[in-house]
Amino acid sequence: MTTRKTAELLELYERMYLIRQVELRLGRLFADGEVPGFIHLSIGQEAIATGVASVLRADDSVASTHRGHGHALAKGVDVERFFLELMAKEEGMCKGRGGSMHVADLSIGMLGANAIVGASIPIALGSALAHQVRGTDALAVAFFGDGAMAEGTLHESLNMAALWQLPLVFVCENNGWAEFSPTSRQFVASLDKLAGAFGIPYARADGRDVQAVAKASERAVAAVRAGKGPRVLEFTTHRFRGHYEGDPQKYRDADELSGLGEHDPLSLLEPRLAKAGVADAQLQSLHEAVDARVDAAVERARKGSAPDFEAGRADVYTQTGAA
Amino acid sequence: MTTRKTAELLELYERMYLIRQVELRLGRLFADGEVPGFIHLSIGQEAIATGVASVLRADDSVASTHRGHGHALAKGVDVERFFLELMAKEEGMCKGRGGSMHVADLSIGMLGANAIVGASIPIALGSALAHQVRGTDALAVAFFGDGAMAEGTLHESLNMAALWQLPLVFVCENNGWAEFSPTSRQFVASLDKLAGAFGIPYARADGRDVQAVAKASERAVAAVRAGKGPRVLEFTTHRFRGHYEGDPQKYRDADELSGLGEHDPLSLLEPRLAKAGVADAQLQSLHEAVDARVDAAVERARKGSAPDFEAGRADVYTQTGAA
Amino acid sequence: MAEVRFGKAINLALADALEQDPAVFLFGEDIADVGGPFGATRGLKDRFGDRVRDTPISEASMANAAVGAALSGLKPVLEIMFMDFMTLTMDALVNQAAKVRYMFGGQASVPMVVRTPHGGGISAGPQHSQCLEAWFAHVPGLKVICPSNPADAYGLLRAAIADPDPVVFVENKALYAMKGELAEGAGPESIGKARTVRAGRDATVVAYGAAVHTAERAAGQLAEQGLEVEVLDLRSIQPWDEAAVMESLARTHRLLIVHEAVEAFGVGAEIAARIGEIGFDELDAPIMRIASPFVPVPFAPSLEKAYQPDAEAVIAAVRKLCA
Amino acid sequence: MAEVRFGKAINLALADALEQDPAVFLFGEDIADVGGPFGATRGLKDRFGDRVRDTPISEASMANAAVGAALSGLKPVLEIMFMDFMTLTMDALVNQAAKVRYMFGGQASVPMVVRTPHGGGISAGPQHSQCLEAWFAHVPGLKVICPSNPADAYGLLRAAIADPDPVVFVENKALYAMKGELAEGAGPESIGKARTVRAGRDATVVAYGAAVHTAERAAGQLAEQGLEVEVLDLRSIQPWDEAAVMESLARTHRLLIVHEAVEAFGVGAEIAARIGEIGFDELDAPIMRIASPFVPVPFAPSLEKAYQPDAEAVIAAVRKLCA
Ligand SMILES: Cc1ncc(C[n+]2csc(CCOP(=O)(O)OP(=O)(O)O)c2C)c(N)n1
Ligand SMILES: Cc1ncc(C[n+]2csc(CCOP(=O)(O)OP(=O)(O)O)c2C)c(N)n1
Ligand SMILES: [Mg+2]
Ligand SMILES: [Mg+2]
Repeated sequence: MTTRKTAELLELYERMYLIRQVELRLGRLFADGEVPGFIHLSIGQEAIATGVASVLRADDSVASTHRGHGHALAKGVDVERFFLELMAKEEGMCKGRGGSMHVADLSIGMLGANAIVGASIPIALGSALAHQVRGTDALAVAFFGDGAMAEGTLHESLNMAALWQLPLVFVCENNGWAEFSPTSRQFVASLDKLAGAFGIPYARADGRDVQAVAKASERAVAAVRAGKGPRVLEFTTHRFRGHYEGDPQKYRDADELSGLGEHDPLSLLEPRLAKAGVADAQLQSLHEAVDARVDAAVERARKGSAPDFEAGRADVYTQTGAA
Repeated sequence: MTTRKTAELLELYERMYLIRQVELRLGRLFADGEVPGFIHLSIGQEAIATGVASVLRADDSVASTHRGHGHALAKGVDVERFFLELMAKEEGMCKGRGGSMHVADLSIGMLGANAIVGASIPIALGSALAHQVRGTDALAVAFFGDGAMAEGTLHESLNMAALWQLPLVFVCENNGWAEFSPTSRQFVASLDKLAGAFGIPYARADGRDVQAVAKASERAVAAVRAGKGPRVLEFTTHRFRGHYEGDPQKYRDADELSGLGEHDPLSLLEPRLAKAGVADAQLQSLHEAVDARVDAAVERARKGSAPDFEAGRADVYTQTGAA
Repeated sequence: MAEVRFGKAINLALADALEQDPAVFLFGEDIADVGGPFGATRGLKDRFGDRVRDTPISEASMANAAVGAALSGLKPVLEIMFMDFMTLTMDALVNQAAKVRYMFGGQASVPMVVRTPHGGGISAGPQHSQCLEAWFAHVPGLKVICPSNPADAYGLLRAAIADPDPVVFVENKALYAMKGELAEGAGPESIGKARTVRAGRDATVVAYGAAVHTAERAAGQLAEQGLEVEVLDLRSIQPWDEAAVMESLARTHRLLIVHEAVEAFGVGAEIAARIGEIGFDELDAPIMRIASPFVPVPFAPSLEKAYQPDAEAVIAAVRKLCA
Repeated sequence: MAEVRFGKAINLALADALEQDPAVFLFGEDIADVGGPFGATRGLKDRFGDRVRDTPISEASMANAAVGAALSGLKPVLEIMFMDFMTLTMDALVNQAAKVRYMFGGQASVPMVVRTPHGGGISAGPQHSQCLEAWFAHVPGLKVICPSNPADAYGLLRAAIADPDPVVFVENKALYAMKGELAEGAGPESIGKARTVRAGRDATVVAYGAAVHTAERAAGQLAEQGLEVEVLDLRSIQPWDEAAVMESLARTHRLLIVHEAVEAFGVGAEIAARIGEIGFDELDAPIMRIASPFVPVPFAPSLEKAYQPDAEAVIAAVRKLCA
C-alpha cells in the first residue's frame, strides 16, 4: 500500500476515533449531569459519517438528524465549540441555545442536526436546489435513519430530486432501530426498490466499513457532481447504545447487545492498518493525541460561561441597520 | 350474453350516464350562476367511479377527492340532495355548507369529497383500520388523482396499509393532468413500482372501460375482503373538461382536446350493449328516464331554501344532552 | 382515594376507556410495546392487544387515519410524542377533523383525541418544548384541554375520549411525575369548567397546565405579604370558562393570566381581550399576562430558566396589579 | 404613478426582485407555465427561466426545501396556493425557518418568503377560505404581513423578499382584482409600520387586509352620521405597530379591531390584550372586536355573507363604542 493510501486510511481512522471518543466522553458527561437535555449517540455508526464526509468538499452541504454528532464532527466542526454547545455554554457553536440536536456550522456547510425526524431530507433537497440554481458544482447530503423512511418527506424529496435532477445524495443510516422498535415492524419497503421506483440509482454498502462507505460515496458523489442527478446510498450499521443516553434498552435482547462489539468499525480497521504498516506505537500516539484533544476540549468547555438570555433575544430576528 | 349480464351492463351504463348528465347539467348551472364556488367535473372519467363502486357493498367506505361527484353518485348518494347541496340549499346533503368539494353521505360510507389533495388516502386508511379493528369484512377505498401521488401521504399510507394488512383499495385515477400541468412533469415514479416497493399487489386497467374497471376492482376487492391486505389499482383515463369549470385550458393543445371524444367511456359501451341485444329504443328510454330524473332533481333543488347561518352554528360541535 | 402520579392517571383513564368501550383504539409511536416515551401507555397492549398499536413515524397520515377511523366507528386516541410534531398533523386536525361535522351538515361527529405533551424545563430544546395550544383554540370544531393535576388528567381524558368531537389533549411534560389524589370510581369530568384552586379577594390569576402550580406558589408567597389571590385553573382552553373568570373578577376586580406558552398571540390574549370587553366595568387595573417571551425555547438550563415564567414574575405582576 | 391591480403589483414586485437579485428564486404549484391560479406570477418564467419553477404537489417538502435553499444562498419565494394548505408546511415554518437563527446562535438567517392567499367571499368552502395568520404571529422568528392595496402589496412584498428573516406574506383573495396607484420607481416599504387610512377623532379602527376596506366603508357611513373614525391599516401583523395604535388611541380613546379571521384566539385578541394593558388609562370604552364567528367558513353564498364581518357590524360596534 502506498504511503498516500496509508495516510488516507489513518485519517479515516483518526476521524472515527475522534467521533468515538467525543461520544464516549459525552456519555460520561451526561451521566455526571454535565451535559443537560438528552443526547443520542452514534457510537458504532462512525464509519458512515466519516466515510461520506471524506469525499465531500467544504462547500458541499449536509443536513443531519437527531443523531448528528458524527455528521457534524466528520464535516469538520470545531471540537471545542462542539463540547461548549453540548455543555450549554455561551461560547458553544450555537451559544447554548440548540444543544445536541441542533449542532450546526453554516460556514462549513453543516446545516444542522435536526430534532424532527424526516426534516433533514427536504432541507438538504433545498440546499441542493440552491447549489443547482447558483450554478456551482457543490452538492448536498441528506442523512436520515431507517425509521425516517416512514415520513412522507422521503417520498416527496425522492420525487423532487429526481424530477429536478438535483445534486443530492440521500444517505440512509440503517441501524435497524427506530427508537425502541425494530424498523422492520415499522417500514415495509426496501429503500432499493423505492429509489428504483423514482429512477434514482441506489447503492448499498457495509456501514461498518469506512472504506466501503467512502468508496460507495465517492462513486455517488462523482456522479452527482457531474450533473447526473441524485443518488441514494444505504449503509447498514449498528446502534451500540440506547436510543438516548439513559435508555435502559429492555426491548433489546441480551444476545444482540453482547454481540455488538463484532460490528465495531474501529476494530474492523485495525488489522488493515497493521497490514498497511502502521505500527502499534503510531496508533497509540494517534489515540493519545485525540484523547488529549478531547480532554482539552472538555476542560475548555467546562470553563465556558453561562449564556445570557437577554442578549440572545437580539438573535430571534436578524439585526439590520435599517429600521 | 345472459340476461343477468345484460342487466348488469345496463346498470353500469345507466350509472355512468347519470353521472355524465348530472355533471353536464352542473356545467350549465355553473355557467348560469346557479352553482356557486368552483367545481371540478369528472366527465370522461365516469367508468372508474362506476366500475369500482359496482363491486362495493353499502358498508364499504369511500374517501374521495376534489373531483368527487362521480364517486358520490356511484356510491349512491341521493341525486336531489346532491343538486340541493351544489346549489347551496339548506336541504342539500351538507346543508349547503360544503358544496362540490365536500359532498358526503356517511350513511352509505361516502366519507366525502375532499378539497385537500392527498388527504383522501390516509382518511380511507383510517376507515380501513376501523373495519379491521371492528372485525367486519367491510373495506375502504381511497380515490386519488395522479397529481396526488406527489404528496407524502401516499407513501405513508402505502406503508401503513401494507404493515397492518388493512382492508384498503388504493384507486388512482390517472388522467395525466394535475391542474394545468401534465403529471409527467410533476411525478417521476410509476405507481406500479411504488406499490411493488411496499409489496402491495398492483393492477392497471383501461379507465375508459367500465367492465375492465369492474373486473380489476372485483379481483382486488375479493382479495382485500378475504383478508389478504391492501391492493393498488391504477386506471388511465381522460379529463374531458378543464381543471375547473371556466378553465380556458390554454395549456392543452388543440389536438388533445379535439381527440378526447375517442376516449368516451359511454360511447365505448354502446356497441357492447347493442351486441348484448339492447335495442336502441331501450337505451333511448333509459336516457329519457335519467334525463327526467336529473331535470326533476334540478327543479327540486331550485326550490330549496337558503340555509340559515344562525341555526347552523349548532353543528360546529355535537349537541349533547349533557352539559 | 388513592395517590397516583399524573402519568399514571393518564394510563388509568386510557385503560378504563378501553375497558368500557370497545370502540376505543390507541395508536402512536412506541406506545404499545414499550408503553410510550413517558410511560403513559405502559401495560395497555398486554391488556388490550391489537387495540393498542405502535405506528411508523408518519404523523401526518396517522392523524388523518384517526379522522377516517372516527368516521367509521372507532374512537381513536392518537399520541403525538411532542407537541412540536403536531406541526405535521395540522391538515388532519384543522381541515378535516375540525370541519367534518359542520361541513357535512351535521351528519357525523369525529370522536377522536390527540394526546400530546408540551412544555419545557427538561432542556429538550427549541423543537421539543413548544406550547402551541393557541393554534387549536383558534379553530372552530376543535376542543382543547390541558389538565394541571392527576385527578383532572384522569377525568378530563375520560371526558375527551367520550366526547363526540375532536379533542386536542395537552399534557405538560413537567407534570408527568406529579402526585395527587384520584378518587375511587372517578369518571369523566365535564369539559369547559374552570376550577378554583385557591380563593382570594385581591386579584384573580387564571392559569392552566403547569402554570397553575406557578400561580399557586406565587399565591402562597403573596399571602404571606398580605395579598389574597384567587387562582383559577382553566382546565379547558377551548371552550374556556368565561363565566367563572367573570364571577371571580366581579369580586377581585383585577386579573392576571399566566401560561407557559409564548405571550404574543397566545391563549392569554383571548382571555384578556374577551374579559377586557365584557368585564370592562369590573376592572380596577389593566389585565396583565405573564407568559413566555417572544423567543424560541432555548436548550441551556440557565437560558430555559430565564425563559420560563416563574412565581417571581407572577408575584411582581400581582403586586403591580394591586398597587 | 400608474394604476395597477393588486395581483399585478405582486407580479411586479416579484419581477423586480428577480431582476435585481440573482438569489431570488420562485417556486410553487402551477406558478411557472401558467402563471399561478390567481395569475400573480404570469410571465415570470418567460423572463427568468429556471428561476421560476412549477413544483409537484408536495407542500411539506417544498417549504422545507425553501429553508434549505435559504441556508445555502438563495432567497426563495414559495407560493402556497391557499392558506388552508399551509397546514402542510407547519414543520418547515415553525420548527425550522423560525428557529434556525436563534437556535444556531445567530450564525445564519433564513431569507425566505411564503406567499399565500387567505379569505373567503368566493364560495370556496371550508378548506379553501381560512385566515390562519394568528398561528404564524404566535411563532417567534417569523414575520407576518398582510397588505390591503396594490402599493403596499408591491412595497411590502419587496421588503419581505429583501428581509433576511422568514416572512409569511398573506394576500387576501378578494383583493387580487382591486385597482390602486403604484408610484414609478417604488421600492421596498419598511415592515412593521401601520398606515393611517383615514383620520378621525371619535374612535380608532384597526384592520388589515381586506378588512381595511370594510372599515373604510363603515367609516364613510359613520361620517355621514357624525362620527369621525380613524382607520389604521396594520399592514404587518408580526411585528405590529403598537406605537401607531397607541398614538391614535391617545386621541380617540376608543378602539375597535376588525379582521376577517375568526375572532376567538385571532390576531385581534393580541392587539386588544396588549393595548388593553398598556393603554388602559386611555380607554373610555372596552376594546371591541369585529371578526368572523367561531364557525368554519361555509360554502353557500348566503351563509358566507352571514359569516363574513361586514361594514354594518363595524358601524354597530363603533356606535356602541361611542354611545
Ligand atoms: C417528526 C418526529 N417524529 C418522532 C420523533 C421522535 N423520534 C426521535 S428519533 C426517532 C426514531 C428515529 O429512528 P431512525 O430514523 O431510524 O434514526 P435512529 O434513531 O435509528 O438514528 C423518533 C420516532 C421525532 N423526533 N420527530
Ligand atoms: C394540498 C393541496 N395542494 C394543492 C391543491 C390545489 N389542487 C387542487 S386539484 C390539484 C391537482 C390534482 O391533480 P390530480 O390529483 O391528478 O387530480 P385531478 O384534478 O386530475 O382529478 C391541485 C394542485 C389542493 N387542493 N390541495
Ligand atoms: Mg434507525
Ligand atoms: Mg390528474
